[in-house]
Amino acid sequence: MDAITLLTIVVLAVVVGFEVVSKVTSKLHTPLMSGANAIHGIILVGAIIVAGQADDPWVLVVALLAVVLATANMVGGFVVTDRMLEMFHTRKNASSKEAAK
Amino acid sequence: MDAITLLTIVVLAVVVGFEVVSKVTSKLHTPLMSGANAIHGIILVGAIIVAGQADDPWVLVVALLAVVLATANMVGGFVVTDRMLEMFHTRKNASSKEAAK
Amino acid sequence: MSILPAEWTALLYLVAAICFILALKGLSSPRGARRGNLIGSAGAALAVITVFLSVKLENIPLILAAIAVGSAVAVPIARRVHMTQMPQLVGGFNGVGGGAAALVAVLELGHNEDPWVRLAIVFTMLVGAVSFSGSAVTVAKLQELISTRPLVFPGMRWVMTATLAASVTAGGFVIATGSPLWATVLLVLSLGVGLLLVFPVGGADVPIVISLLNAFTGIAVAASGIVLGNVLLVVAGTLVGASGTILTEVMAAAMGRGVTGILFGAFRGGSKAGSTEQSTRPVRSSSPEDVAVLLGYAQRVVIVPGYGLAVAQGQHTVAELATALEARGVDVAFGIHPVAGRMPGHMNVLLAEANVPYELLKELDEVNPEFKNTDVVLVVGANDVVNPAAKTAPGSPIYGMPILEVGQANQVVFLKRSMRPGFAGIENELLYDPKTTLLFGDAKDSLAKVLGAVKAL
Amino acid sequence: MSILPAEWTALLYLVAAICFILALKGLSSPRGARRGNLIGSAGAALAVITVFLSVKLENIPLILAAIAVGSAVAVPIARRVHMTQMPQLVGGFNGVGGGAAALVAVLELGHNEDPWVRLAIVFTMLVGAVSFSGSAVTVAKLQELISTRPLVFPGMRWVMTATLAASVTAGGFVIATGSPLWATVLLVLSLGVGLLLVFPVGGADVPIVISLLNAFTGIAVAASGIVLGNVLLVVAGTLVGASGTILTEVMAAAMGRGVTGILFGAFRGGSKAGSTEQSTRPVRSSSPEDVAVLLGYAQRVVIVPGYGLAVAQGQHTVAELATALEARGVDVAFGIHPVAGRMPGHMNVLLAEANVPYELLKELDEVNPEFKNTDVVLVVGANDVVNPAAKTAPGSPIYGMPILEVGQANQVVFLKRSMRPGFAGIENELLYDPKTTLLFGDAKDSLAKVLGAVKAL
Ligand SMILES: NC(=O)c1ccc[n+]([C@@H]2O[C@H](COP(=O)([O-])OP(=O)(O)OC[C@H]3O[C@@H](n4cnc5c(N)ncnc54)[C@H](OP(=O)(O)O)[C@@H]3O)[C@@H](O)[C@H]2O)c1
Ligand SMILES: NC(=O)c1ccc[n+]([C@@H]2O[C@H](COP(=O)([O-])OP(=O)(O)OC[C@H]3O[C@@H](n4cnc5c(N)ncnc54)[C@H](OP(=O)(O)O)[C@@H]3O)[C@@H](O)[C@H]2O)c1
Repeated sequence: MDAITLLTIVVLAVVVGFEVVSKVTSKLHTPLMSGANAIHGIILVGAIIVAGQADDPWVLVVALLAVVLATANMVGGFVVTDRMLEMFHTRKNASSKEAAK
Repeated sequence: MDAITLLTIVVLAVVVGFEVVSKVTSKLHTPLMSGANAIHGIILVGAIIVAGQADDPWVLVVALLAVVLATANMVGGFVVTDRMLEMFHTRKNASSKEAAK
Repeated sequence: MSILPAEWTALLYLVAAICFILALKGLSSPRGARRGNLIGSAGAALAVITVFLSVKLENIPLILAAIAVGSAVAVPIARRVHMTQMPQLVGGFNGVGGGAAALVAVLELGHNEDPWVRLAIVFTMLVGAVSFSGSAVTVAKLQELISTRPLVFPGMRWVMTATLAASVTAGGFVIATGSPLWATVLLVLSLGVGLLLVFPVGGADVPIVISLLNAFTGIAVAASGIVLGNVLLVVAGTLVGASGTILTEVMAAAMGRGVTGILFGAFRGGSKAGSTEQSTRPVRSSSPEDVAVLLGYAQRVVIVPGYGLAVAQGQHTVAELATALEARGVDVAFGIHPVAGRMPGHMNVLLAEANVPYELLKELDEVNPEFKNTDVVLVVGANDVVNPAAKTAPGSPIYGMPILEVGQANQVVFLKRSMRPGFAGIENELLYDPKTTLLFGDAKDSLAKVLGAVKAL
Repeated sequence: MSILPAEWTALLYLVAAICFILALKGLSSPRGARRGNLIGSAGAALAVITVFLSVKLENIPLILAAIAVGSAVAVPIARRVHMTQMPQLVGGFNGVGGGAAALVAVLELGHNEDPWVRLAIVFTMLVGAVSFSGSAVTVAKLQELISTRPLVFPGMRWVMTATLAASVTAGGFVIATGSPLWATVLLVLSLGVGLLLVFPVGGADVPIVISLLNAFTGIAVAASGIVLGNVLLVVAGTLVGASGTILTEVMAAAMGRGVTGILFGAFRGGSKAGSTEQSTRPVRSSSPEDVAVLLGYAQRVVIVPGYGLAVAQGQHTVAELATALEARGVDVAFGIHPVAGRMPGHMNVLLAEANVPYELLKELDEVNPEFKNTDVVLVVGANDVVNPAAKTAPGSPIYGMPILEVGQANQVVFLKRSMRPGFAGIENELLYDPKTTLLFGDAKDSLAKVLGAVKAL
């Protein structure tokens, strides 16, 4: 794919990124931050490709390390974000639990 | 450029289009409508290409017609939008003018 | 003329595309609106220059001439047209754009064998032509060259379906054969579809349809961009298509209706749009002088302008009245409903043109809480947008549409010509309310009379 | 394992990209947040499956093992970590992501001669490594493995500049020669840049830096996408880069500071962050019992939690106190400042974890108008976010930061350990205000004592 097309995609993605989060309430800053953080764990795809095409053992080792790190970023990020939002989610009935204590 | 890349660009552009106007005040509906209207006058670019590569006279005539129409859409659209917004713009001092009458 | 290298061309087109994004962004914020529009036109200019520098073109003089002609036609119209005719104008410009897209697609047919590209061509022709003929009808309706009432004939929906099916078939043949003959057939049929689509739409709904056709043209342009392999057209077209769709939704919502309801309501006979059955129930009507007294000695007056004011072109007179009242120390404001006037947001443009200061224009949410402490509400050529039925009568066509709750004020004065209902064709109980007085006559005349009387106080 | 045709691969990646867009969109609206996150993870899963189906891969068992290891490490941490440690967790996950991007880039060096691609590789290595080491420092600071105070040494800015220059030079050599040796040098230098960048940042600013590094990693991933010619990586990375940047801006604004000020403030010696000079001016301090009486017999109480509550991990105790007061018929609400706590929006998460019902959490704009008719404001481990200097003292570092105007209430009670200032290191006049009483001690203990006393009333 030629450079300008890539650039076009980048520009559009930038605008999307800006617009989508520009009106987020401060209440959600923490989950949004960790959710976005999880998304860039997608570098895992790159790591897998490199590891899958590694010829010499050293390259393979480094590549596998990259896979481990990327997975941690991606999986961990999504899990913890969900955990946070789950709490947000169940606030109402939770309050009664609390009261029941 | 391959189909999927085009599709990617389209998808991103759709999101941009949605997001950008999703929070516009009703006060601006009319100018926004005519401004967007002016933008699709960019078909003029297509019309020019076709006209510039026309070989037989009939094609040329039709193509030139397209050029005329597209120009009207684009130029007219931008001009009238600007005229509207100019009025919006000068409201405050305009009110004094009015009062002066 | 030297040819730009491909990268440069692509880059310049990208810049133009960015300009368009910034234009849309600017246009949706009050402050950036005008600059946004200028950025957009700069982008367009850049794109046109780029095409001249980047493609080997014949007939350049003729092309330049055509551009000159186009501008020579459009600019004076754009400069002179009355603000009340804005919907027609937007509709017209939109139509020619759609037409241009359709023509470009036809001419590209010769150069393309690939069936997918031909599909895009057919799509562009269909949508572009629909947008063209459809917009033509909207203009005719708004200029009242034809009746603004929904035009329906028995079995219309079947004719519609048949035409649509036929054009799709024709499109199939075009893809298969690529013959100009079939292309012409397709064009004609598509034009028919456009007509049948817009004929059944009632007058006040037309602006929504214009906005929809606006989105259509955008999509057609995007498709033609795919045909020409031109990313700029794709991006710009898609932008307009998407934003146009959203805008249409928003407008329809502001009227408490769905887009499909607007398009096919008349088929279903659902919308009684344009009904004019007069009511004969007794009402309290009064003279310009009485109204002048009411207004002149009030503390706080809210003026609610509507469709009728636009029809009567009374915006300047109402502005004068407001100034006269303010000169008397009356606290005056305008309550603007999103769909008051002939198109959404139209009333703001009209009053802006009449030099009504920005601060006096209050949106629905701003003004509704204030009616409680308002002495007199002057409803000028508005009806549905103040009709309590929207809140109280679940059955009524406008139920759910947010309204200006003028009923909460001490006194309400309606300026209208008759007891005919508004666009929605339903009774307005408020007219029979004891606190309501009516002043019959054309809005502009009545306003002039009232103005005179106020000055005479 | 069969290979997907290229179009299908591209299409599936596009779907994944759309999932990410929807995820971001969902995450920025309270209702859609959780669904958004799930959509995002679905997109990620789809992408991973796609890569296995589309590329001819060796060592698949090893890769799967590596993925298993990564998950086995990350998931338990993600599940167990205290909500108060959220900032370090996000920082950590962000760092490893940046590291992965850098490693991928290094390994791609072998396969690419094109200087432009190599430029992208160098960029990815630099930014990824900076994000890695920088995040490591943030974690260390937040876990207080190292001092949270800004670490600066004379001439630091010069060392910084030199290192940056050196790494750029090394990058140049990598592009020219493509030698692994230079690549290693570049990596080491970049790691150094990351350290030098974050060492001088003061404790409470660290979350902003994490958000910034988050954007960095996004950009690095986008660049690696260009290297691998993988559109999904480009789109996803750019999305995160852009949104991360905006988010950083928003957060910094909520603190009334600029991002550059946060990064280089310590260099300039501008921010007195972490200053602990105790004041000796007289204040009115009181006992848990007195506070309990104040609260227990009040009509309306607003609790303003801050950084200190997070440090003391008193969120559960404060929630209990709120319930106890409500049980006594007191009308209780929480006033949450956007940057109260250890990271923006953090306090909402903490109180949500402590089962404080959503309705009780009020944002700045909601709660500020209500202080007038509030009897007692209980300020728990907050200081700067209620410091009137932000409005009154143009000189002060927090001037311009929006604050909770607790001064308008009848009574203000501060729970803090000493007369030490808050993060911004400035006096808080409110502490000396006649309507203010202080209860010294660790927030959690004080709260427990007060809770006991309230129950005893
Ligand atoms: N603005 C938009 O974009 C848009 C788009 C689609 C639909 N609509 C619909 O249009 C309606 C707009 O509401 P509206 O209250 O502004 O208008 P309306 O409900 O249509 O009422 C207009 C009123 O003005 C009176 N009128 C008409 N011409 C007049 C003249 N020359 N002088 C004095 N009075 C005149 C009419 O009564 P007489 O005939 O007795 O004089 C009628 O009562 C809503 O139903 C809305 O849903 C608006
Ligand atoms: N949240 C964010 O994202 C973020 C990011 C960057 C910067 N900041 C900055 O951090 C500050 C946050 O404001 P804030 O008012 O929440 O916090 P603050 O102004 O830093 O004040 C914290 C207060 O809590 C007290 N405290 C600390 N530990 C305590 C404990 N264990 N028990 C009881 N009290 C304790 C401290 O006084 P003693 O030491 O006397 O106890 C101090 O007065 C603002 O300046 C903000 O700009 C926040």
